[in-house]
Amino acid sequence: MSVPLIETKGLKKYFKTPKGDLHAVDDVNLKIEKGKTLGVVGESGCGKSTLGRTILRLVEPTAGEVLYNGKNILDYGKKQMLEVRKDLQIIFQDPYSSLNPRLTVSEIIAEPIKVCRTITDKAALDDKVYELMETVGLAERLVNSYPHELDGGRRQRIGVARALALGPQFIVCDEPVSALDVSIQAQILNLMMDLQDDRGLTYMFITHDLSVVKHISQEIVVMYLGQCVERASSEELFRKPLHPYTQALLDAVPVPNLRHKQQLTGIIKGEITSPINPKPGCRFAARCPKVTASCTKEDIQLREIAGGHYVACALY
Amino acid sequence: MTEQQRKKTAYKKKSQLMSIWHRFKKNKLALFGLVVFAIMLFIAIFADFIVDYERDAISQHMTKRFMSPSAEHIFGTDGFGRDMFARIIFGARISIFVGVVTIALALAVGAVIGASAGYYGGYIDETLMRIMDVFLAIPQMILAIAIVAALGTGMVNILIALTVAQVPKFARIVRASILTVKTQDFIEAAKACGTSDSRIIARHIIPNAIGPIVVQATLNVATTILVIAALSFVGLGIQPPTPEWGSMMADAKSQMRYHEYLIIIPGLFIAFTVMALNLMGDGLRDALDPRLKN
Amino acid sequence: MLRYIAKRILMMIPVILGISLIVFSIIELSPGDPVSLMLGDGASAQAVAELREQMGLNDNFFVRYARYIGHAVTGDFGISYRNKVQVVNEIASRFPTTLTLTFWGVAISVLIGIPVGVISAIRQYTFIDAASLFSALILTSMPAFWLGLLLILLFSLKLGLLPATGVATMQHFLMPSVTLAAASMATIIRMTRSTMLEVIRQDYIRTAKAKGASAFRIVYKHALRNALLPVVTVIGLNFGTQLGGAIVIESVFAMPGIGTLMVAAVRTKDTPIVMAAVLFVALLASITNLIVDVLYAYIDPRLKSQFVKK
Amino acid sequence: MTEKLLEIKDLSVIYKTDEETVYAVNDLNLTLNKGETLGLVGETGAGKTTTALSIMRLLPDRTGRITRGCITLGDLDITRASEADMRLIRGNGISMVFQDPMTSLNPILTVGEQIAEVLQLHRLDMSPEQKEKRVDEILEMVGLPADRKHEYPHQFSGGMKQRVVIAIALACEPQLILADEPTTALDVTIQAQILKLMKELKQRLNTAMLFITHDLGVVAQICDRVAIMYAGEIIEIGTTDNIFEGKKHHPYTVGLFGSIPDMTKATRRLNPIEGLMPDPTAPLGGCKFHPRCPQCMEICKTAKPLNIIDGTHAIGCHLFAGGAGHDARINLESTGGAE
Repeated sequence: MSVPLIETKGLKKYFKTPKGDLHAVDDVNLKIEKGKTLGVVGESGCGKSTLGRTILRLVEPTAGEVLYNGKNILDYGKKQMLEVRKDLQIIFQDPYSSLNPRLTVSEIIAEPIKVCRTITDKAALDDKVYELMETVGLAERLVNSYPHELDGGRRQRIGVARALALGPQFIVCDEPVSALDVSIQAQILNLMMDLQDDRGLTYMFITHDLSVVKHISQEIVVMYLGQCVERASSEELFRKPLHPYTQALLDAVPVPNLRHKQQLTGIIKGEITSPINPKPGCRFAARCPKVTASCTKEDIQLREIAGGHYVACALY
Repeated sequence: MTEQQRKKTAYKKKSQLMSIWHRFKKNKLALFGLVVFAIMLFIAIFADFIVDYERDAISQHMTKRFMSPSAEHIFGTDGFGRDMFARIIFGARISIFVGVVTIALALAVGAVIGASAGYYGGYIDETLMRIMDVFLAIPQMILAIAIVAALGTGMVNILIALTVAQVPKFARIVRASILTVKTQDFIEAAKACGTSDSRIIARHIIPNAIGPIVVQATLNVATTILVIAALSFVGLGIQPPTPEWGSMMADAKSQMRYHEYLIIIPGLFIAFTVMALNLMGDGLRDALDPRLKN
Repeated sequence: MLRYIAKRILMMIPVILGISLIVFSIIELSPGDPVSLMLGDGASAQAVAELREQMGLNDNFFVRYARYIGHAVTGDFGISYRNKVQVVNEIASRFPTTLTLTFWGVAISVLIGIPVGVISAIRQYTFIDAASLFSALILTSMPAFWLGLLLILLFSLKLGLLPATGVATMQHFLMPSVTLAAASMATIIRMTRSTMLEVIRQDYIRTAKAKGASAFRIVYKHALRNALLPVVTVIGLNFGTQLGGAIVIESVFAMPGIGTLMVAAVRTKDTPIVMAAVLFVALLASITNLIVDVLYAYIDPRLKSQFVKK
Repeated sequence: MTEKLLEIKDLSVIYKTDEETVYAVNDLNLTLNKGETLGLVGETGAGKTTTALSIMRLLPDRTGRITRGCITLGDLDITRASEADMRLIRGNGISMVFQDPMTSLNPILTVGEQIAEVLQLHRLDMSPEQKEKRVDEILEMVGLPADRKHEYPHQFSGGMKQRVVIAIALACEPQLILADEPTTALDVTIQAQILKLMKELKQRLNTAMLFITHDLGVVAQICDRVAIMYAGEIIEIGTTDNIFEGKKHHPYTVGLFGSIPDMTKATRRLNPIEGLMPDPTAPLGGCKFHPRCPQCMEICKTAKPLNIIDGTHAIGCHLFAGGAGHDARINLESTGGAE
């Protein structure tokens, strides 16, 4: 078996709060093959954003390993890390706060190149900026505009261009389309998929939107309160969701199709709680319709049920 | 020049300073403030070319005491026969100089403290901010008086006293603006491509945090001018015979029943200078604030 | 709630110690020698040395600081160099004047500042709004002592309506209080106006409108309390500034308060008085801030629920 | 038999500031029948919220203005009613549920007080005890325990806050609820809870609802009829069946559906509409969609398209001009739920 491009082993990130440790990411294991997209879904507060940031070492993990091409980047020193940063990039959700309002479009796109000095010649840098702008579909007349002069869709294109500037292998996409209107969202999704086809990019696509995640990813991880509760190929997960939380999530998605009109029956009660000092056992137990006594006794590990289909549930 | 560069120059870059200036210009009151302050600054800088310091502002002329404003002495003369106009314009030099220098120094020191606290956070932040809190608990005027009590009066001591009293405020302001910027995603984006701390501070944080700090600095020059005048008025600031607006009023207080102009004219100059700075500060805030509105 | 108050009081102790340390250090820097000040220039070297020993001036800085604090907690702030009275008595006799002045200053600024600010906000862009903003601008730009002098000029010297100096009756306090109130009134007007404008734009105000509430009800029931919360903090913080202002204003109106005492003490290098006065004022400002904070926690349910257990 | 409740005729709304004039709603026609749920769908800036605020007469004081048209609720002409009359309508005849439950409750009043306020304003005949009882009742109706009425909004989660907002809206059993993206700020599982709640309550109280959303999935779940808005106009309206199952559609509607990834089948590329919304400050002649329309014809650039009726279905597009054969000026109002 080939070495996955990205792999995490027992990755944990706890934040200290006055009320105790917040288990934002709790023992997450995942693998992403080169050229593929891993979707990470979950509701707000499930730790999916922190997971993405921890993998990139924008947040230092509490424990665990992050392997890039089989090597643990958490062991890397400053210099090695700088080198590997060129390969690992991120696209943010909020197209407003992710762009420095004092820089022009070309300055924003050129910034990573200047920092890493991959191109030092001024003219070549300009050429590169134009090339990137063309790649993401930004008209060249916008080169000296400021982000606040542009709409959300164009701003997100700048964010994509910036992420591409260093020619990365892997991009964490943190809800890149959630702030956009559907028609613009579709334009950006198409762009990202085209880029993946052209450049063999690997994505970790974080979102709360199940229809988007199904569309774009080959494999999906479902997260609940910092833990991965189910992991399967996209097709398998939607065809045969195993974890009661995944089932509830899928039931809750409103489908724009009358024939699939849900009866709003399989709705789970209650709301997500906070992952501060969680009790042992399944974190979904409090809301789970199929809860049993064994669910709250001890932590339930993610186990492979069928080929490539993992679930953390006492029922299986 | 490559073709690309030519293209780039074709789409002209709009300077952000220019667009701020355009918005500032629209605010007539702020523009008025700027003009008034510019005039005061001009007078303060070129005072020596307008009147002679020794002859007009310092030397006593007992034959010319309490002369009401006239063509010869447009603001009249004081109890020692000195020309009020000359003393007023040299007073402008002191007030504006001390005000601006104090704030510049306080800003510089406060910025270092506030920036370290805000950027590094944690233990450094906690320690520095607790110390600043203690300083802030002492009312500014009282702290200044205490320092004057220790060092004695005189311009340099006043400058030190006022600067020390202002540092905590600026440390806080700088820290707060840095914290606001620090949480934005573009800082994270910069970190993601390995940008160094110093570059993040210089290129991403400072340009975005500077606006509110400049506004506060402007407004604080105004309050500092008021404090200098007040300290001098109670006799703990600039000492006579050096012409200073506040001490001029203290001198004239006993004769104000018969010579109101000795009180009214210096007061008006303080009020106008301070108002000009306030208007400028407000105008600047409006020009910078609307989140770079579309 | 009691626990919160207790916690806040405990948190004040290091602040007060910090203040005293700062003030003590500043005073230590002062070049004048207290002994020669007390004995006059003609004292013999032996007398000076004896007094130094007696006053403990030969001990190191921290020993002296600790001793000072030790005495201070028992109410002993030393003896004035000039008129040889207990400092604490001197402060106590001057204190009521300053407190009365500051109280009225705060009261006037709040009682006028808040309503004007509110009206200004709900009548935004009208003549009333412009007028109140303009007055606020004028008031913040005027030196307080100048305003005091102008009031004396008009009401005492020209019209003969009010006494220019002294503290004998309430009338004596009228002009000083108004003078003291002016600048912070302007701050309160601007602050109230801007928070009010901000609150009016909030979603919950729209919810209230959608319920069919009248404009008046929306202002007094929904907007006002929310808008006043930040203003309360500003009033608390302003109290220190007001105390500082009181010092200058006491000089203008020749009132025997802490301010005039302090100014005179600085001029005559009467260090024990200066130290005690600074400590006193800083302490007062801190206590006021504490009271405001507790009050705030009481009015704001978001804070309150953190401390009150049902 | 259906009965008209709300009728909007030729409504135009502008926002005027010193710098520019935004044409937010342009000649909008709409009818809402008693007890029916009409979905108003469109992207940001389509004029959905403006329409709702116009019905409530809550447009921003200084800038927003209705320039043309009328809105009638029963016999009352809302555009001409006095402010005092409007106050009686708001919260009583028409209620509104807002998008962000985090900010739409007053942080310093208990939720009980906030629900009781509507009763104090509109149920003058009720005794204080009756009001208290009604508050308990309504809280339980929206699925919250009555004893939580003494708590403040910050003690509730987002979904629970939205339940409180719905409780406020329903307290006086209004004839019409305007729900402005009530579930957009919520997580999917909570969204499903709230949608279910709204659907049940609406049926129980027989309230009509104008449901504003950008999510076609939500529309499919709870709406009887759907109106699609683009640049301040309704470009297509029909029953949910017409919109989701019908053969003919406005090109914008086609693009909107093409933009959503379909969960039921695998697609590699989406078919979005290219381009952006037109600048609302510069009114555009002809069909508002023509610069982005893949099937744009000459006539589209100059003439405003007609509204072609096909039973319950109307489309504002020249493509269907020759279609079903009808007179030039057709109102949308007669298209309401004829089945």
